[in-house]
Amino acid sequence: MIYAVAVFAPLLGAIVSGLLGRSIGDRAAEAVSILVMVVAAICGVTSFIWIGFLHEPDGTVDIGSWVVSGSFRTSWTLRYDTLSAVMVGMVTFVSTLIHIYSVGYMEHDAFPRYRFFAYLNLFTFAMLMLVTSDNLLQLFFGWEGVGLASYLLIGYWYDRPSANAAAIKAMMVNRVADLPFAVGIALVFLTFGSIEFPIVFAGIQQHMNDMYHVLGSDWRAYEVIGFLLFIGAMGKSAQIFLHTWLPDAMEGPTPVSALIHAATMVTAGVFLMARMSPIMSYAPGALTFVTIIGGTTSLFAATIGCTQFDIKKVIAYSTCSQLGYMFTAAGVAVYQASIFHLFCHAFFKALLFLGAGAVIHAVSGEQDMRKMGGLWKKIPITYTVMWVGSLALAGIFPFAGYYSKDAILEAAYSAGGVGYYGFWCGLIAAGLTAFYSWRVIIMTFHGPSRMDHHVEEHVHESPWVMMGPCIVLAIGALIAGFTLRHEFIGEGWPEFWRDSIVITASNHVLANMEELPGWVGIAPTLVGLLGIATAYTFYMFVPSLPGRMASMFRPIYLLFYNKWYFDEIYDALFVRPGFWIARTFWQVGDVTLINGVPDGMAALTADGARGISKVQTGSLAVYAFVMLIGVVVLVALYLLIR
Amino acid sequence: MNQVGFPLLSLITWLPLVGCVVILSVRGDEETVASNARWTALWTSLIVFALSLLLWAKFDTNEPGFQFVENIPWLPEYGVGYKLGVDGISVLFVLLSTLLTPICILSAWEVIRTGVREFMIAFLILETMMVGMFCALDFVIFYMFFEGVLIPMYLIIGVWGGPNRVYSAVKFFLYTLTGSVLMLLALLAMWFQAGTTDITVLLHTQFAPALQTWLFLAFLASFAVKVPMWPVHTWLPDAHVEAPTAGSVILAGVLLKMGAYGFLRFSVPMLPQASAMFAPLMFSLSVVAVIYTALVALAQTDMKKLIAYSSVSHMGVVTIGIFTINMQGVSGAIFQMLSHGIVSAALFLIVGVLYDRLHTHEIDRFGGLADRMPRYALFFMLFSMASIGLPGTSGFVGEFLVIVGSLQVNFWLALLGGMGMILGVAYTLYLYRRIIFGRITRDDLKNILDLSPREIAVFVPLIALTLWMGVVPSSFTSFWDASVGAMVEQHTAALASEVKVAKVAPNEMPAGEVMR
Amino acid sequence: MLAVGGLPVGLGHYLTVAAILLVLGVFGIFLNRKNVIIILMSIELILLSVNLNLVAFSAALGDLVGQVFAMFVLTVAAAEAAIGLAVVVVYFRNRGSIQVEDVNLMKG
Amino acid sequence: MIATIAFYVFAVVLLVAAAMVVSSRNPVHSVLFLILAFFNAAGLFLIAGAEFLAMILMIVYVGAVAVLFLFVVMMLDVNFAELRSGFQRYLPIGATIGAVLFIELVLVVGGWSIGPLSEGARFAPTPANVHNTAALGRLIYTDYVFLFQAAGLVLLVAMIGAIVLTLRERKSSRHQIIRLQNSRTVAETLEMVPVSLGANINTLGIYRPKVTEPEEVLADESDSEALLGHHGGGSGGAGAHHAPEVR
Amino acid sequence: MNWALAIPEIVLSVCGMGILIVGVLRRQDSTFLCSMLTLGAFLLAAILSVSTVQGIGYHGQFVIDPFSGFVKLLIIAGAALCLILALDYNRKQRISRFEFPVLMLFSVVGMMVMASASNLMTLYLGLELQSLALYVLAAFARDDVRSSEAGLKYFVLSALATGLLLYGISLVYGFAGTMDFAQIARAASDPVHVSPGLVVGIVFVLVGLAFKISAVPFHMWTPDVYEGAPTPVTLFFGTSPKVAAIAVMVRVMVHPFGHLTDQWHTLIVIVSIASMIWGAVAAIGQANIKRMMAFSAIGHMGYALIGLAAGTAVGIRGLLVYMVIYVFMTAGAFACITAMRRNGRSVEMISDLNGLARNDPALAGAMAVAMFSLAGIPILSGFFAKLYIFLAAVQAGMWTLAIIGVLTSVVGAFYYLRVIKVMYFDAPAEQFDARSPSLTFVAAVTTLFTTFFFLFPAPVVGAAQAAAQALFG
Repeated sequence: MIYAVAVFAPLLGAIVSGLLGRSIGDRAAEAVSILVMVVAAICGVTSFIWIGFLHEPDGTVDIGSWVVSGSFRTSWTLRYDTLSAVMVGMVTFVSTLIHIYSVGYMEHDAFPRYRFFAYLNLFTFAMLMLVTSDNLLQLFFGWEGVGLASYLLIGYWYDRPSANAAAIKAMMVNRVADLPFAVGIALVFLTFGSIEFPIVFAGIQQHMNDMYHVLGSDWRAYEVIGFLLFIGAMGKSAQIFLHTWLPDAMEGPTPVSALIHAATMVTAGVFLMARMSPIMSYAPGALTFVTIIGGTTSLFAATIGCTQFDIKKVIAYSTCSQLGYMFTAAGVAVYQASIFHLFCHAFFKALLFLGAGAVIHAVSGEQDMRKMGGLWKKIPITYTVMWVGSLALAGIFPFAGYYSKDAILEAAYSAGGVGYYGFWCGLIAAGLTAFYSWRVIIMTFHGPSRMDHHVEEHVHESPWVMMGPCIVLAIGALIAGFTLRHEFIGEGWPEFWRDSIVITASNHVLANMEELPGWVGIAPTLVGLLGIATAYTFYMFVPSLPGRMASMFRPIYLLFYNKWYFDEIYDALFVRPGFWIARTFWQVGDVTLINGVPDGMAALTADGARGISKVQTGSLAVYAFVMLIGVVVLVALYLLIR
Repeated sequence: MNQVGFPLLSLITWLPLVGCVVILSVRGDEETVASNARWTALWTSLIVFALSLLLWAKFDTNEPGFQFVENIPWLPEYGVGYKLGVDGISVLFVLLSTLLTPICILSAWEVIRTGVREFMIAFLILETMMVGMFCALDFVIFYMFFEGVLIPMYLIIGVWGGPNRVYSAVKFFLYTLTGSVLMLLALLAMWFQAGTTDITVLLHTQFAPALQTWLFLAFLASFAVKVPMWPVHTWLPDAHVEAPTAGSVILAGVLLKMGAYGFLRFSVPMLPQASAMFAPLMFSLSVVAVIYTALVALAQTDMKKLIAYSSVSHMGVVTIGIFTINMQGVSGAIFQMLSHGIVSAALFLIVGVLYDRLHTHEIDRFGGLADRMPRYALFFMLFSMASIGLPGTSGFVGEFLVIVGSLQVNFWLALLGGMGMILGVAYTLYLYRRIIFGRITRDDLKNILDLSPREIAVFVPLIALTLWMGVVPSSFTSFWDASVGAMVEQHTAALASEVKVAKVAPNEMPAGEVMR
Repeated sequence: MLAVGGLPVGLGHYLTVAAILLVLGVFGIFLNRKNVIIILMSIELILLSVNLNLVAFSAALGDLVGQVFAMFVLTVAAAEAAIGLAVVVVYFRNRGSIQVEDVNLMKG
Repeated sequence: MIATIAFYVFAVVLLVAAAMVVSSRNPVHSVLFLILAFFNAAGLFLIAGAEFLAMILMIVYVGAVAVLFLFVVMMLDVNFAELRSGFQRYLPIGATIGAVLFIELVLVVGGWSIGPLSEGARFAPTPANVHNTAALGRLIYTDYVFLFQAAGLVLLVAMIGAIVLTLRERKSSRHQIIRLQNSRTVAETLEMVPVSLGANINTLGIYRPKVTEPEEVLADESDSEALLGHHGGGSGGAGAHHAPEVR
Repeated sequence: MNWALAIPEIVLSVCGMGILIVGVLRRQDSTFLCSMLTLGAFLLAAILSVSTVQGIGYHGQFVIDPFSGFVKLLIIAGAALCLILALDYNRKQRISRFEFPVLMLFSVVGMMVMASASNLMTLYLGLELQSLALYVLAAFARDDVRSSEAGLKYFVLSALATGLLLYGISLVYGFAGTMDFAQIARAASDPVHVSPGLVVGIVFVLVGLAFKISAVPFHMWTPDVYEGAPTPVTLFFGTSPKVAAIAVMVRVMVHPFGHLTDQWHTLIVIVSIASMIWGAVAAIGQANIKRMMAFSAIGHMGYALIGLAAGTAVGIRGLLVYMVIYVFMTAGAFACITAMRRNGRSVEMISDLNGLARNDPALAGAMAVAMFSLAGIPILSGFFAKLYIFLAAVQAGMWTLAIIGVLTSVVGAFYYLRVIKVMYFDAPAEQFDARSPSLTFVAAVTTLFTTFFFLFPAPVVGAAQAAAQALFG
């Protein structure tokens, strides 16, 4: 029962506040949506504890049949195993905090707020559907649902062209990834005859050697499936090549960013990998690809993060980078580690965003760090929570990030092979992460104030309704690591995860992690501290250094600053040609060529009609002549064919 | 055979004509006539809809064959009869037609001001034709309804259409006619071969492979135009742009389905070898349609044209599904047809709402409507999402099933056929953004009114259906599961026996034999 | 060419003469620019050629049907001439001309 | 032998006359050549043994039809000078076509033969000892009476047609109107003229009759004008057409 | 000799003469009376044609069989419709004369004789009787220059065609030795040894008849005569004479020349294709609706000839059904064209129909039905006409012909649509004068027939079937 309540309470909230919001008013709508979230959080956390720690058996809630066609059957079913429970607990909890925070954050917004809360509820609901689904299609439902909600939320300020563009971009990029995902689901059906998890997972051994023919040769079906599903995950989780929507998504209100980046949406990809671990584990080729993409993303996003000035964009790229970590772990088939990092990341990333939101709130909506500075005295609580968040992000002991990130890097190292690539990328990225985190802190809170004085006068600490959630999250970011380490990735994992995560018998990464060289364990921390030190050097002690560095390595700096020119390249490669092709197809293809055939035939007929009119001169002689020609021709024909 | 004990299908088919007679008998000044015509048409179509609900209720979903069969001899010596009946494939299209007609009539309530009586009559005749076509179990009857649709539609576009209506109406007419006259030849050839035009018999008649090829091409000419498939689709945008809203709704909602229905009813089951042979061609054309027209839609500056092109793209998915000839593909195609029937109809109504207020379809004339028309924005969003196939709406189920079905044929077919998912997002959201989002800049938009209760009444059933179909699609697929299953099975069996068929002499009769 | 039936010369002679007459008549219809009445006369020539044919065949076959028919043709030709002349007169009254080239009010 | 020579003479004259009919400048000449052609055709008929037809051709055709032609040609009173002479400008191609036709016909008739079947199937074989005219008469009034009657109908229709087309209540013709004649009074016709002495009759003009035309005649000047006028337009309701379109 | 066979013709002729006498003797205008009497005579003749015994009479010159009966009924029906239309039209045009119905009557007698002809002589005399009356009818508006020009053109070209026909008859006579159909059939029973003369004779006969049904390339007179002749006469040209001519053509081709099917088949196909294409294309450019109908008629004759080209009973059945439907469709269209008069003057431009749907919905509806039907859109009778024809073509395996046929019907649909477009889509022009009841009657009858043919095709098709079988049996 509580399983269902946890999932559907937000939907109820969305419907009530969305449809009735205008009649019941913003306050009531807020109240309703927070109330349902609290209920959901209670249920969600409870179920997390029941299943994760009290070892309740896995549960399913069957709601009804969905798509049925011949042997293709899916139903609306909630699946509660540890993986779902972890996600449900985390999502409901974090989301509730964000809801509460939003009350304060959105207070002065020009638009009616019921819409915003309805969207937030919807977002949560979709994410919950995703994580609790018992089949791939329902997962896809949630998958697309979060896409929709993110579209709505990113474009929340619909009068801003940039917000609209960002919203469409998010939806588009996600859809590009979703298509292979959908095809992948279809392939799962083709391989297993079903897309229901129980049936699929039960058939793993049976279909181990199924082949699928594509691209001119036969591949193992699992590899193809794994590859296709991962492309879907790449889109949702903003991995390199499909990451471009994520920074733009900062156009939405800050709580939205927090929701997207922390609890929902982007983590869906990681969740998918974990959920499909039975298949993925037997698709080594796909996993290699996952690791490469994950590692690359972590490094690539970190480089960009170091050069951005928009406070939210920096954090956004850091999300991107952290997701890379998670995929690196997934790529070496240590899904536990990636989920663990996901879990911890939810806390400190939400915290960072909410903190950043508080900063932005304080400085009257300014997001450019170059126009901040010296804030730490004026908003000390915010300052504190940002520190906590950054420490966690940078992976400093004993914050949550320390445990989860280390685990990932160790896993990558111990997996060997392509894991080394992941490890080194991750290691460098760790340093960069620390660097840009402190760059944010220093630029925002320290140094001389660069605000204009109107803004400066209004700087104030955010209300408790905003700071409360931050503090809760800060506590989470502090303790999540060491309290849960044992269950998630430690010795307790088999009875914690039970069947929800499957790794192959031959996979000893988790065990090997204990026997790594000592430096591997220490390196991330050292690199992190190095990053922090560099940041202090650059921005606190020698403020001129960044400028000099930038001009010294100008091409690289520009590359990083312009986000490796992905947007420009895509624009030149897809968007512009897309529109050009569209217009060409229309004007040349349809209007000229395709219409040309019937129009031409019509013209031909009209010409024929005119020609005939000319023959029809009205002259008796001509008429008689034509008749005679007819006679002659017919007679001749007759004589010839006879 | 008949579950209800009275000729339900005939009643549904011909009742609208009774409405016409009633409307014609009204005398009085113009206003009286118009108002009477409106109410009569509405009530007639509502009664017809109610009757068709009986069809829904009494339909036996486990029976793959035809139900509610009526058979009255018409030209018995030539094997032609007035035979009606529905199976799982067609029954819901009857309902779709009867549902959309009252909605159209309601949507035209205040919009059509001149010739109300004629408009309503045209619509009721159109309803008769549409329903009759989906019910027909005799090829000649089918053909008559299939083409008979042209007359009222031609008039609807031509009389109550936009500025360039004549060109569009004529183009619509000639395109469709060209295709269907070729089908007429195929009909005759089948008639000649089988000695009857009873569809239930034809479904089990084996045609020689060579003949099948020609028959298939003839059918293709007709149905492809109607669907419309690339590259014979250009009549559709023109027709849509000029047609009045109600006309567009019916055109997109039902008329386009007629072509796909034809493929399902004739090409695939009757010509299994040819269908298998031409499947690659059909796939290619469909994939081109999906991608090409979606791109073209992106470039449009006219709302109706954009939605019209999107229809072509969506129907491409349908044709892919049909020719996969497996359970999921065909089922998905049918679902997509129904869904598109609802959703595109709704989108045209959405456009119509704006047209009624500002009398233009130009996208650039709008912007920022979310401020003034929040309800409208909500409805529009919902149908947009259904159009791009968001799970939970009707649009998703069909599209996904087609992907599943087409993957069983070919990976690239699935991938390219699914491109509509991506491009659909682009043009739909781009459209939505340009109309609903942004700031209001034009004066005439500042006082634009949100939906009136009548308009909401028009949309609510469509919304309900869209969500219902998205959330509980099995309550729809169950209708045709048995029929489609039987069809697919028969097709597989026919292909398996291909070698045998080739050896048996084709069913040839001496000239004149048919007549005796 | 041998004489056949009741003919002193070959049937072919008769037929050839008739054919030439036919061609002349046809020429008269479509090659003259003058008078509509000439056309009527050309028609008479054509009918004459037909009669010649009929009579020749009749003789050759030893069958009177040809002559009977020729008589009917003569009758009808007379009637046709009468009507034709009447039409020409009516036309002339309206148009004031019977030039062939003027008969082109309606065309296209 | 004589018959053969006669055949050639008749045939040549016939063809030449026919050619002249077609090519002659003057329609009157054409008619005369037509008459000549008929005569020669009658000769050919005679040679073929169709005496009755030959006579009919001369009596009925030359006597009635050809003269009718002549009459009409004269009546229409065409200004021959205005008539353009010569042939249409597409004479060459026309001649070619004609030649082709002729060749085709000759090719065809050259191969005349009666199939074995039709030999015995003669419908009305020429009787041995009966005169041609009598034989025809027997046939026409017995076996062919139906066609004979039909031919009569054709003539009837021709008659009706000719009347319909050309008969007019000619208001311009001067009928005798007895009623008017009888009701004449002296005052209407006679004029008393005072005669002065020495006046000349001529100068006085007393023998001049008093002129009173019937009204109908006066009223119809315009009608006959329109009838013969060169405007081409009809009068009254009959002209209710648009001007011809030029396309 | 069974003289009773020709009773319908005899009775009709006698009636005609009687009516002539009545017309002449009555002092005041007797047109209406004569027309009514003629209609009565038609009715009588129709009843007699149905009920007379069957057989061959008059020394094999005259045959009564289901085929002739069918055709005669159709001829009479067409003529009656024209006559009813003419009643009012002639009065308004002030060309009302009692000879009009009489001429029509004799023309009908000629056509009936044609329908029953089983001898080339009968054929010729029937044809001439029909043609002579038509010459006069075409020029009936004798004060109208266009009418007289129509008469002149029709006369000259028809005379030429008749000449060619006669020449053909003479050749057939010469080479087959007889003019009797049955005998000719016997003479030509061995296609291999048939002489070229006979074959060329057939071509000439074909040409003469093709002229009457205005098949390309012997159609040139059609548009001009259609335009010039008074409208009811135009309708008459379009209906009964065509029925009679095509019937006699069918009989000649199937019966005496039936063994030579291979020889004439190609010619019919060529003529048919040419007619379909020419008719469809040329009509597009027309602005005058009567001219348009002329080209439409040319095209329709092309379709009808498909039935003959098939050369089977099914084909002939299709042809007969086609002619029935065609007569009624054309009559419907011409009823509407006759109604086109404004301020007492007859107008005949397509553009004169502008917005008719607004001014006179009923008339526009009738015209639209006629046009859609002529275009062959289903449910309307025109569709069935094409259906039966193409069925025959498909059955005979003549795919080329069938495909060209359906494609030209699409082109044809274009110009029919134009008329509808003008009536329904364009702004209303000035109103037409009030319709007369006779015109409304014709329009109503034909529209009802055209619309509801689909309900009861069986009688017509069955009768056509019987007629076609009789020809082959």
